[in-house]
Amino acid sequence: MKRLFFILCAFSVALLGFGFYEAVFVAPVEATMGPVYRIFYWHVPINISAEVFPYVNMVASIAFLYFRRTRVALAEKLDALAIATAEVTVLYVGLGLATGMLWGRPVWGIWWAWDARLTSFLMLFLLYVSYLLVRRFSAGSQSAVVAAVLSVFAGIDVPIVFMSIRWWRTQHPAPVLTGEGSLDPSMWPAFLINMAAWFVWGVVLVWGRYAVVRREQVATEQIALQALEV
Amino acid sequence: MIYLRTVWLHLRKDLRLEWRSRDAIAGMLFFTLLVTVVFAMAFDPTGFPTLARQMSGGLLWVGLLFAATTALNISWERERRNQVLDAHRMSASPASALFLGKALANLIFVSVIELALAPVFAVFYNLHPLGEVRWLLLILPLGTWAIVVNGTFFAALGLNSRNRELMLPAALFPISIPALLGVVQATTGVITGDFEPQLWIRMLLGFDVIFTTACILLFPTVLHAE
Amino acid sequence: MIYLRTVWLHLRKDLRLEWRSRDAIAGMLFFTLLVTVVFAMAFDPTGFPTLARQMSGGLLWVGLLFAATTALNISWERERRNQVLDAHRMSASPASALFLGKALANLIFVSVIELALAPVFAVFYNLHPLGEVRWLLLILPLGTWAIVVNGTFFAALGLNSRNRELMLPAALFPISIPALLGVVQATTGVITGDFEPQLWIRMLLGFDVIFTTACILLFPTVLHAE
Amino acid sequence: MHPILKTMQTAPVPAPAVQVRIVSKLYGSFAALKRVSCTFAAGGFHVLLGPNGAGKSTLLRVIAGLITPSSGIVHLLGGDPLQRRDRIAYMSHAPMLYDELSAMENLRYFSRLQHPGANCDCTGSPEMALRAVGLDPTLTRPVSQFSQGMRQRVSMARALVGDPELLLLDEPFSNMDAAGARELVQLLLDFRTWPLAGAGGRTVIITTHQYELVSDVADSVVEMRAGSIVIPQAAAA
Amino acid sequence: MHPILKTMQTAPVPAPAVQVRIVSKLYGSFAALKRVSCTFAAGGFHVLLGPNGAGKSTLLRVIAGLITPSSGIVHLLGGDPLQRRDRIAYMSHAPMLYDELSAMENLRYFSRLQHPGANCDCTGSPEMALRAVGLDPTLTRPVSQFSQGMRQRVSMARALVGDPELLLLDEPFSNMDAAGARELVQLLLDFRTWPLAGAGGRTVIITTHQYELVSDVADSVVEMRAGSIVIPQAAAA
Ligand code: HEM
Ligand SMILES: Nc1ncnc2c1ncn2[C@@H]1O[C@H](COP(=O)(O)OP(=O)(O)OP(=O)(O)O)[C@@H](O)[C@H]1O
Ligand SMILES: Nc1ncnc2c1ncn2[C@@H]1O[C@H](COP(=O)(O)OP(=O)(O)OP(=O)(O)O)[C@@H](O)[C@H]1O
Ligand SMILES: [Mg+2]
Ligand SMILES: [Mg+2]
Repeated sequence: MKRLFFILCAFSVALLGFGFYEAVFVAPVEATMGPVYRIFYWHVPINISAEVFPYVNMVASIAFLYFRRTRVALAEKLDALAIATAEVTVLYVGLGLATGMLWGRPVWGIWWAWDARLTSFLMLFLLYVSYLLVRRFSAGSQSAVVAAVLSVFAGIDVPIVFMSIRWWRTQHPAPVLTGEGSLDPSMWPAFLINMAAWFVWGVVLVWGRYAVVRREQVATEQIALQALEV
Repeated sequence: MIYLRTVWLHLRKDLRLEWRSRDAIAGMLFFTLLVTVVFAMAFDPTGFPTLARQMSGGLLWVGLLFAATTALNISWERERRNQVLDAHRMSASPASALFLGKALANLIFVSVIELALAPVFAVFYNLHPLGEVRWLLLILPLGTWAIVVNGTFFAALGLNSRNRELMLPAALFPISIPALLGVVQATTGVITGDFEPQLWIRMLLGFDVIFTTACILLFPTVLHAE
Repeated sequence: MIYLRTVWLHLRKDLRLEWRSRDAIAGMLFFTLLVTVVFAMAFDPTGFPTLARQMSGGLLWVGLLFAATTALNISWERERRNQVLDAHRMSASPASALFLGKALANLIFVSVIELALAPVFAVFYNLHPLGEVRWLLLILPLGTWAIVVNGTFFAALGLNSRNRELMLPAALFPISIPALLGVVQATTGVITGDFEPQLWIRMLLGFDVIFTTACILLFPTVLHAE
Repeated sequence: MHPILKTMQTAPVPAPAVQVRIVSKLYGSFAALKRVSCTFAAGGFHVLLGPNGAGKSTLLRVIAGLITPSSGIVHLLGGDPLQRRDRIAYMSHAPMLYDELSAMENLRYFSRLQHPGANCDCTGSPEMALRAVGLDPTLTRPVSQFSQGMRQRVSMARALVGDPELLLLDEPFSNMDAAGARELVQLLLDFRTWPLAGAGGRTVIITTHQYELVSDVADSVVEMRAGSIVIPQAAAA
Repeated sequence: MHPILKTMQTAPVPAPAVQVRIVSKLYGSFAALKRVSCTFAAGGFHVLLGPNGAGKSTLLRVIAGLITPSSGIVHLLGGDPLQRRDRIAYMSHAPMLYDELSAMENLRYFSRLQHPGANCDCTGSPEMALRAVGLDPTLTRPVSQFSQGMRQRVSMARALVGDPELLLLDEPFSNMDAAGARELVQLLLDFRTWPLAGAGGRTVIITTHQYELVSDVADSVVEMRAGSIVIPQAAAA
């Protein structure tokens, strides 16, 4: 297991590097925006990944709520997975916001606009920050349950983020990956490599955090056993 | 039937408690009045009628959201004092009835505030809505319910946590943003007459249905989370 | 000297309590972020930059007022729980020291919020103040103190149920309005550059002095009012 | 099922009302309950003793289902505590009453809550419960204006009004006057013999620091110390 | 002043610590205290008895200056209760502690509050007070996580730490274990003999429903019923 983890880790770093090379040196310059557009190769992969991890989090949370009384050991693992995915979600959504703002400043002239896509995405960020806050605020064994409940609500936001550019006219560009007027074929390789790279890196992060959280849980149990012996 | 009777039991209790102390209503009234007047003075709406029209929807709902937050905290604080909440956790009647009763009570409180505020608002902002006013009869209750149902739920989430008062807005605001957006836009549509509010109303309706269901389903878990 | 030491004792206790309910800082920061977002959502400031400039003074202070209200409620609720207030009423040290300590603690909390809020506010509202920004260094503390000193006092009025009628909006409302108006106008003056804020600052200063004195003199009466 | 087994089950030997099996409760690294096992027979009057901080309240709350134990199982009236909510009542240190309502209003609310389906003719019972604990049902003062002992009596009435099969009382006499406490012990003894639909009979578990009040009437005594049960000594559990 | 009068005042005849003169307290039309008159001698251990709702807590709060009587006068240590705040301490049903602070932090705060001018070397006494009531001063848990009885002990320590001349205790033993209660009675007896700057000596007034705990040591007993004092019977006040 550990071996596999490090292999995957190395693989994702290599992919990230390769993706960087492809995006900066290989991919063609875009017609209207010039070189600034290259942020695209990070912005879109990061943001698509940022919409996947919340779902993992939500599924783990629902399963946790379901099993928490009947299968305690499994529930603990699910909870660890929920923590890991929530943290990675905050990281990815944060990066997505940052890349978006960095892109928006030269292209739109402002850092921020209150359109449906940006707002709903900011909401996703806030929801997961509040998820982490709630975990710290609430006491003891209850925090996991409360956070899991919150995660279900956060999950409802993800489809809104996804559909926002289809439902509303936004400042943010309309879909380019699907439908007509889509991406030039020469841009696909760089995009796909970056997509894979960022996704795998996210998986590695989740895995790593999961292992750490599990270790903490086991350590707490150990302390508990000692407390009972005294 | 029995379920409804239990809801009514909780609702009546909450109304009676509020009637005895009048905490929540007084606090809300104060706050919303303050917001209305401060904005009116800060910004001179009679001088700029178009701008006033554009922003008054937002003002109204942000004021109500804050006011509702206060009311929600008070309404759960009552259950916490003397640990009455333990009695509810021990009781055999369905937990969601407690939730519904409280949400309905809060709906009534916030509606009272709205009714009291509406004339003040119209006068201070010198408002003559240019759209179809009767849509407001749909928008106000739907928007209020959206705020209240989520608020009641998330205030309950924080019941056992350390800084409760902060947790309510921390969890509530991000979630209610779509509803808030919908209701503000719909209201603005009615007041300015620039666009039809139907789309937003439909969105609001969807939001209400989804979140009410989710809250009712999840409330027992929240209440019994140790 | 002894008086100051007592004030410091109370202040330190309040800070420690706040610190104990750990993560308070994180919670507050997040909370203010949310307030800003909710306001921005409701008004779309990037769409209407002039309007945004005109409104932002009011928005800022209403947001702070709301944050302060929450902080004040929390801070007195702590004294009420377990009837610690009785201990204060029994204690030999001057009652006004308790008041000052608490008001200072709240001043610190709200100031921390302001510092965190300022940059976020500027980005989200796309603000470039057109007036003399350095005036803000005077306006912010004066306005914050005005809100906090009155808020602490009036929140204390509501502590005993017997006095609650006094806390009704009718009483509290006219008192806080001038301060809020002054600070909103001064801030708007700085942001829009339309007029000089000095007049409003002088008014604010007068208000602060008068009300601080009045609150300190009257607080013992409030505390010992059965 | 084998017919002999069946006979044994239906025999009137009282099944235990509460079974606590190797229950532990940890707060951080502090163990409030350490592998506690005990059984309370149905129809009995059981007393839980122990010095301050021994874990009596914690055990009672675990039995009531208000605290989920860190490990171990509680069986209650032959099932899961969470499924038996309508048949148990719990009275804690805190009165669990709404300050602004009068005693009758509080009781009426809680009795309706416990029996949502009941018709209105059951509303006689809050009055009876109040009289039983020695209070005047016509008092319209809100309970926040009651004296400490009166509030505790109302709280006791709240526990009784649900007509429970299992009654968990956490220091019910702590603020009551001596005469009142004796009357209430008598009331609890009577309570156990009230008619009951199910078999087994009503069970009372109380914690108290005034053992002399209940020493004559207790069917069993459990003594705790630092999170463990010291009397009766565990055989080989 | 006439020299003879002066001699009489400085004579070691204990002046009364508390004098209550025809005090009534009305809540609306309900009289919680009805023309109560009584005197508590300085240096004594006085016990206030009576059934629930008799008005004991009300009387104690009137003496403490927390309730202004509707009519009548209270004299305390030879003056107005409001002027004597630094010399009296009161412990009520509620613990009067900050939930989030540990026991030591609570005590340190309240002792500083009571003696704002004192130097820092008095900080030894919170530890002593905690030890005296049988708690470990090194516990860092916030008091909200203490058991009911432990909280009551901290509350008692809070009352003692101000080094008061007059100690008013409202049912201090209600949630304490029997052994602890006996120890605390002993502590209170010792407390009365602590050295004191002023004359007269330290006075303790307590209410309790466990008379057997204090029957041997009480210097005087006052019994109340329905807002009036029934023992000792008023001569012709
Ligand atoms: C703070 C500002 C921004 C945020 C928060 C943001 C957020 C997002 C998100 C969440 C996606 C997810 C895509 C999906 O659901 O499939 C996305 C995609 C995309 N973004 Fe942005 N964005 C921002 C700024 C920009 C700017 C300035 C541009 C370019 C002018 C841009 C261009 C795109 C494009 C082309 C896509 C791919 C759309 C698709 O085909 O799905 N974004 N953005
Ligand atoms: N939430 C909590 N967090 C940490 N420790 C706790 C918590 N609740 C209780 N404890 C600890 O558990 C121990 C047992 O508490 P419990 O209330 O059960 O005692 P008890 O036997 O009821 O005492 P008492 O007679 O004083 O009421 C105490 O040491 C207490 O400090
Ligand atoms: N704020 C109030 N408003 C109205 N009535 C009150 C108020 N406070 C106390 N009372 C009433 O005064 C009477 C005496 O109350 P008090 O608390 O003094 O009794 P007590 O002797 O201490 O009783 P216990 O032994 O139960 O503590 C009670 O009948 C009570 O209901
Ligand atoms: Mg206990
Ligand atoms: Mg009393």
